[in-house]
Amino acid sequence: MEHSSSAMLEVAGLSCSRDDRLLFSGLSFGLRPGQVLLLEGSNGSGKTTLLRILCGFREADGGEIFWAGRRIAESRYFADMAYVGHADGTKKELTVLENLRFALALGHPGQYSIDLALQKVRLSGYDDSPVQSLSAGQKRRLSLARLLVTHSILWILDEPFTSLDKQGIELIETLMDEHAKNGGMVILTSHHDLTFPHLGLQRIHLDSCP
Amino acid sequence: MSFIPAPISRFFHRTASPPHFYTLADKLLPWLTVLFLLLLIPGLYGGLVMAPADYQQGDSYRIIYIHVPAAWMSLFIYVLMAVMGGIALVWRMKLAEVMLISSAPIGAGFTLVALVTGSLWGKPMWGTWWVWDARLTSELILLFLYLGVTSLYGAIEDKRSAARAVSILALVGVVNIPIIHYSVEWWNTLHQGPTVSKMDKPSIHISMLIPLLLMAGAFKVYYAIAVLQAAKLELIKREPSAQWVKNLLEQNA
Amino acid sequence: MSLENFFAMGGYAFYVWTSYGITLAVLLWNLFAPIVQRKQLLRQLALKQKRAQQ
Amino acid sequence: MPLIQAFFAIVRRDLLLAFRRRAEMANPLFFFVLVVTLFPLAVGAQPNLLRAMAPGVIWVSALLAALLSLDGLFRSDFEDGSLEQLLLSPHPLSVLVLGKVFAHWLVTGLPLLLVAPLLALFMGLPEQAMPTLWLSLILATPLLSLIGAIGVALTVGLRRGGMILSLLVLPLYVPVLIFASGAVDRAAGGLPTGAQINILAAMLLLALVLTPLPTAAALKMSVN
Repeated sequence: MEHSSSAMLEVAGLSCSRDDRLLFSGLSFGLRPGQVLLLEGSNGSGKTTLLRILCGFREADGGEIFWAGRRIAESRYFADMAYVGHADGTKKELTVLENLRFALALGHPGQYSIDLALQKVRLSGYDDSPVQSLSAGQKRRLSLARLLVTHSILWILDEPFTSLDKQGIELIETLMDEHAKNGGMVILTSHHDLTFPHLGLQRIHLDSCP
Repeated sequence: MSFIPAPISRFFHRTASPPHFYTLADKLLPWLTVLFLLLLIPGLYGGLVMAPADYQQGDSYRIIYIHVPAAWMSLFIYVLMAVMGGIALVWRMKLAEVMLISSAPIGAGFTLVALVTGSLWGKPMWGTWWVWDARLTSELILLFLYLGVTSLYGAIEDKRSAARAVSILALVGVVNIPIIHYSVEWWNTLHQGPTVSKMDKPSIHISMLIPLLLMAGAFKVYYAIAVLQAAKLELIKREPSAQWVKNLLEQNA
Repeated sequence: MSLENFFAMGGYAFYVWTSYGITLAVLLWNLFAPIVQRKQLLRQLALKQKRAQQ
Repeated sequence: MPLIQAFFAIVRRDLLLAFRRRAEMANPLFFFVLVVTLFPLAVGAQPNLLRAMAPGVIWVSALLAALLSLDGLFRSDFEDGSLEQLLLSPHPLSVLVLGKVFAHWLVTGLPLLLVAPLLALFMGLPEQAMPTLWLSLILATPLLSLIGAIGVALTVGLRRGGMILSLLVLPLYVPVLIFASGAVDRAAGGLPTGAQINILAAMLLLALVLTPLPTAAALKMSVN
């Protein structure tokens, strides 16, 4: 099914309920290359649920999601997106390098080499450390390095700032900014407000949805 | 949905909407009950009174009129559950999920009946309550398959996920049933027990066959009645705060 | 055929009638359990609704 | 071929993980030996009785050992979020799942072959049945992993999925048990076992093609 719009990611009339409670309905938005979307809302407002629907883990009760004009199931969507959730998605018994190599084997190569990506997230020199020896913040940065080594246009980040210090938060914001400037897109949830003056930052407040 | 003509798919979607289905079930139930009695009463009379006693087994063979239809139903319902599981997975039809999970206890009930009556029939014939006869063994494994379905559905909290899980399980089970059946048959001929199964295909007289078929029909209609009742409950459980449930409450009040 | 003969089932009364009895019990249970549960559920929901309106 | 690369990346990663957690790896093996040891203690050590029971006892124990090891198949991936990443991979999930099952079999199924002669010795299984026992283990243990994977995928999201897992999986194991122990039994009696071995091989091929699909669907349901 073709769907014409200038937006790369187009969400139309999405609704979802959980345990017979309506989380949101008629939710529509579009995201163009270079845009960052911040989802706000209190706990239980359905932020994480929305992200999981966007990842295809959960099915919406109604509505459609389009990627480049096609339904996501019929598009290159899953080759073009990457997700970092509450769980890091890394193996604690494996080293930093082994984890990134595995991520690379599962996806398509992205714009950075593993070395370069580790430099970017300030984990150079940790190549051969097992992930279980890293601090919580370092683990988080490692899962971000995964975004850099694999090809991904759309980043979906669930609470990326948890367990990060001030420099860590700055680092993520810089990475997001760079990604957006290169024509990428970011959707994230966060309790903090973003400090970085992003180009084209959109906000959606989920509590305001009926 | 694309390969189904639009009017038919529209018809299905309307019929499958919970309030519509609920009222439809209410309309159907009296007719089904009448049909059930019309099949059951002559079936029981023919089976218990009219049909002559078997020359070998005497009157004990009369258990056949519930044992065999129950065994048929136990398989029939499982296959039906797998079909509904397939529909639920492919077309995401909530009604199919509801019918699938409503069928499971009824199917398990029939399986239990087939096992218990088989055992009660076997005691005078074999002199023991249980024999590892091919049919009883298959039926026992079928009971485990049913129990797997109901306990998996009960264990998963999110009922939409649970329905999805149970649909997958029913499909896997139905592929396995013929394999299980065949393997048990083979195993049974290998370890030939001390008795010859007398339950297998008695050359049946017409006066015995007619009540058997009537009872089989009655059990099928019973299933329809019971599954509609269970589905009505499940529909309300699924969406207790939906508008149609509120309307229903007002009607009752 | 007398009624007594009918109930005796040629000496197999226990097996035949137990079979029919258990079948009846299982089928009735599967039929009426959902009906009773539904009535209970509707009563609960009605109560809840009344409380919400007050 | 990126798909084949991804398949072998999974196998490699899971083997590496198994190697780093090697303490856990041996548990199903000990369990297998232990269960078989219990039988002579329970029924008495008459050689004739044990010999008659040997194929059944060895195969039931293998089944239980396989069941015990299944829990680890997707559990850690589910807990640390790796499973989510697998689902998001552009490659078909069923192929990735097949890679995981293959690695799991290499780690838990294959070692059973090593201890099988020891157990045959314990139970007094005739030597002539040994090749058939090995062959049945080679064909049937991957079947146990493939079928079991469906059950694990369905229950991995549950906090106490263990009991339900056995309820789901054991009935599906019945044909495997019948043909595998039947083959060993016939071999012990000096009878030909071609039919049983062929059926096991056919079931294995069928399972290789068919089981990854429901497993993948069930994993998607579990991640939800």
